[in-house]
Amino acid sequence: MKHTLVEKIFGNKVGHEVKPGDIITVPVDWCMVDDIMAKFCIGKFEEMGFTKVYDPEKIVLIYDHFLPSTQADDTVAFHAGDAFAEKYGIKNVHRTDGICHQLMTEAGYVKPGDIAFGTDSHTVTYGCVGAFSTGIGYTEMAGILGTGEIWIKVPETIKVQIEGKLNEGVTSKDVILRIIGDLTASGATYQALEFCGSTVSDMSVASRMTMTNMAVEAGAKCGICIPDEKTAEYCNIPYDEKIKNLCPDEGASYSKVLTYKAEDFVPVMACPSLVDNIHPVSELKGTKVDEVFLGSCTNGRLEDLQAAAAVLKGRKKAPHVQFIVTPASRKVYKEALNDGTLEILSKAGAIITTPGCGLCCGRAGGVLTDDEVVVATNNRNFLGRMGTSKVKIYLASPVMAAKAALFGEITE
Amino acid sequence: MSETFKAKIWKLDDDIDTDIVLPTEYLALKTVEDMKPYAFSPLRPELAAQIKPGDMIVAGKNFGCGSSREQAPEVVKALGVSCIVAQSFARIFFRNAINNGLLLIENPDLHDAVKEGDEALVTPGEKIVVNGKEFPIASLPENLMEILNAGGLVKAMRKRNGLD
Amino acid sequence: MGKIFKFYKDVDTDQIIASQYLLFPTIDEMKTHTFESLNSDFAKDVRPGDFVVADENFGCGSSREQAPGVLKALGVKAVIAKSFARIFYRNSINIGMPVIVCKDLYEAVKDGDEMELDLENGVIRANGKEYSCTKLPAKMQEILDQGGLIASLNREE
Amino acid sequence: MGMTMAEKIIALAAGIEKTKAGDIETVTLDRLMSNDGTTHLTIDMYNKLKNPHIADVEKLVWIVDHNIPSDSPKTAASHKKMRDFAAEHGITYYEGEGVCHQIMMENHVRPGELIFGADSHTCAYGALGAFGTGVGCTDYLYAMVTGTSWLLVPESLKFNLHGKLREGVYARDLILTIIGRIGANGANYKAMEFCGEGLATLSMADRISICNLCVEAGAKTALMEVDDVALDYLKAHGREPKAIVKSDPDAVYSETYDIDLNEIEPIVAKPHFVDNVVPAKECEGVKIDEAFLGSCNNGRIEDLRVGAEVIKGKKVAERVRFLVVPASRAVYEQAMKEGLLDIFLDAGAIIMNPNCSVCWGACQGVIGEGETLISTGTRNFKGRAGHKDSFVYLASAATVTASAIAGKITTADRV
Repeated sequence: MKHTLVEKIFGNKVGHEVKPGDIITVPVDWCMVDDIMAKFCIGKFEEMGFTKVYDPEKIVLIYDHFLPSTQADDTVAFHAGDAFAEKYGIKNVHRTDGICHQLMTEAGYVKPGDIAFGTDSHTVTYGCVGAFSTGIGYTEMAGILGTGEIWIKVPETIKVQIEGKLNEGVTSKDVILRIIGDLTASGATYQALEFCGSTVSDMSVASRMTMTNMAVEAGAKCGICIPDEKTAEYCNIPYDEKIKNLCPDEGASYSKVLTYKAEDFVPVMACPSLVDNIHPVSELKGTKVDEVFLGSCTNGRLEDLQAAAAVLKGRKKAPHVQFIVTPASRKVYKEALNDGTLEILSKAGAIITTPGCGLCCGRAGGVLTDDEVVVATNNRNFLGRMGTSKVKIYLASPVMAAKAALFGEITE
Repeated sequence: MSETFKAKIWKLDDDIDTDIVLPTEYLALKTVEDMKPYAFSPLRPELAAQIKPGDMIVAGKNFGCGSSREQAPEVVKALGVSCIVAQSFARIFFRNAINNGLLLIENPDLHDAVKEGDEALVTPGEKIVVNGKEFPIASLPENLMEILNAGGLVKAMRKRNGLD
Repeated sequence: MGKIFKFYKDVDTDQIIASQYLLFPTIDEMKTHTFESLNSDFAKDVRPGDFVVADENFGCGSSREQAPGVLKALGVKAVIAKSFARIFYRNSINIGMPVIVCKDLYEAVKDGDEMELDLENGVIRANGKEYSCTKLPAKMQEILDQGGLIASLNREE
Repeated sequence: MGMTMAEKIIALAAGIEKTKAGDIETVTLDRLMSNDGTTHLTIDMYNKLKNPHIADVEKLVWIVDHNIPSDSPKTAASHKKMRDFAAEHGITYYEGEGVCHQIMMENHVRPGELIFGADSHTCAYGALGAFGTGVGCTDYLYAMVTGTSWLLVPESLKFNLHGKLREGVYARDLILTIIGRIGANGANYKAMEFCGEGLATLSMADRISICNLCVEAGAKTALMEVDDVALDYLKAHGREPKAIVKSDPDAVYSETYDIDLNEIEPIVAKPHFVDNVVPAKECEGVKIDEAFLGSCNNGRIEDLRVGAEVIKGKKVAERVRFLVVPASRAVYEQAMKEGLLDIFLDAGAIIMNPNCSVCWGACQGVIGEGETLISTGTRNFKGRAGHKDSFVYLASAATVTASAIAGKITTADRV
């Protein structure tokens, strides 16, 4: 039988062939617990009656939503996490290093072929290195922490094939937004999105992360890219037979195949207040903007900051527009500092904040009020996500975000 | 799980995301009880106070899309909602609901056939009757029924650990 | 007659109204948090016409006018202290809330006692005794008499 | 009878030859600074006036620095009100550029000016020989509309500084020592004037730090004689003085203090008052959860250099959050250029955008129940940094950084 990449990963782990619809129990390579869910997860773990975690080395605690803390109760999460880590011997704790989804691959945890779960829906991101990863609730996470396994229904796979070279100014963000628009916000529910084709091969791992990160916005269980030499280099592992075998079989069966030509993509934005409400930027130009947010696990990486800096070099943001830049991790911050990117952004008038979830989770980093308009590079524009329900959120690529900051309105 | 119950319908549309079910700013509140008043607040601020124990929610497609916050199904359950019937559910919400013992039912037709305030007779795994019309419903896979029957995942795990 | 809410010395503006409430749109939205860290029931218990009595240096710290603002909004008739920090003092007069320096009252009363303020004669009556207050400088009395600084602005125009 | 600096500046602003402590004068303000702490209320009051107008819009400087970037829709609404009003009336406006007093020092304050700021730490401007004082929003509005206000001419306290601070001792240790000596209301209504040959040994950063904190002794303003150090700073920032005033030899002071800088040692102000000071070594070993290097008091490039020097090649203690917050964009970019940000990042510090941060106790780095913060900020009042049952210790940049490394309060010579 021929298999898609996800079916292969599951098959490898359970030691027998699997097919979509099978309900299987899989061993878990990585558990990611973030600060916002830590307290609840730990509570459930103890309620379940476990006395130890299945493997402390495979558990990673990351504090990112509450950093910087904005309310007096926020730091309770840190203390709860610290106490749990100490009690059960968990060494992998990132207290101030950046956003969880950035760190899970950047800090060397998740590798091609792994199975990872996290207490956050954007856990799907790690598909960028050819791993299966998905978000779950804290109760289920508590179960995994105790048992090391979870049941899962093997998903059907939608194949997204993109061939050719993207036009200047078009990024992987424009690609994934368009795909979500075509699939709709529920079009891939329960299914895996497999991204392939020469366009995806040409992308950096960072660009692929933007795509897999947003797979969940089409409802997908996971998004996945085929690991290659770039992946091996990013993960700091040899490009060997094991990785080469992590690819879908020729003739594997898909529930759907979407085929795109790279040159057909244009800059787009997801308009208020649904992620699948996609329009070309050309239709939106002239829309006045109050704030621009460059950051998040979707688009807070070095190449994203560099793309914005290329637009803004030697220029200033429009007056009375707030331009907020939140690097995804300490490493990204440092790299952008050392290659001059942050200096360009600062001189352009950016407010450069500490790495963390920032505005994307709506608790800090530039929350807005009624009738304000924000162009943001993150992954969700839901009603009320960044302030009141009358805030208008447009999701865009770093390039388009930088242009909006420069001109104070959406600009092609 | 197969006893028939009566429930008043609150009607919502497609793509009810988890930021609507419970906005991020309330996630850090100490208990689910504290969160209850803010359920559905971005969309219908008055709804949480109107829902009475035993009522049901009927929605369109993709209910619960968005984040993995388990507070979403928890807060709905805490409001006393007996079940949610939707054309489809987002997957994380679906798992979280089952893990917390909240009954979810998929049905393609009910949403367009009822209006808010209607009363429904629900027989889990069998049918829903509203305004004299019958809507057949499927039962859940066996492994999920096990969790539901145990009263949620925590109870199932306690059992496994020899505690209950 | 009004009830006395008694506080100690060096009550700073952060205790009167904490930073996290200052950017709320209106004083009315802030006032329920008055004295939250010292007496979380204060805003609930205080009635229009009641008094705040304190020791030395009341209102030290920041220039936040929200501090006298929330007290006035809750109906506090006057603050009586042994001394005031200057910005708080000035802000109170500016919004038309009497701030009275009285050296002897603090030791003589306890929390919950009743008192009466005779502003005209500079006298406080409590527990059957009279206490004299320091007179306001003429300039400040004038501002207070016309109902605060802004009232004077509107009249001048 | 001669006049003090404070008296001279007020006389100048009142357009009169002479005045003396205790008189009430009507003055014309040179500059009016307001920040997001109260400006939304000022605007509401302005809009309710019968005949709203601004006397001289050139004198207004509005700065969003407290809750930036915004942390809630309510904050955002207050900011929007301020932003829209500033744009409509052409008011000089800064948003996210740094702490208001640092912005004022870098861009606006001139010797001899009389400045109202709707923030208590406006007294910092005395470092450039300007009379800065904090006011509420009603006073601010009155001055904004009429261009004038009334002032009770303050008595002055004189601080004669002698000698030089020892290695490892900072201006902040000095001013905390002075506040400890005279008490939290020791200078209430008064001006604190600093002079003596010891002043010449202090940098502008030192001087701003000293003047800035004088309000914690209740002072109406702080003033320092303008010398070459001040004039060089002014020139480097492209400005000329309004007037350089010196106290007359026979000026009257209500009190004179002689301070030997050589005797100052590292100081910590313990919870919950700024005047609750002890030698830093007496707090040795107090466990901390957070450390803060920043604020209008200690967020300048000189302070970041001190911190970087202490932490270079070392690490922040595992469970400590060490917030490094430059006081302005200029400071941030300078720290970037000098490689200081790199040092802090490597050490595990959290670098934040220039703003008031946890010194103001909302928006960033808020601490929880039972937590302890050691801070270079201005205040350690109960609940100032977050939960009402939390603890704030104030200390110098060196002591704060050393404590961040140790995870408990300690001095720089011990890490």
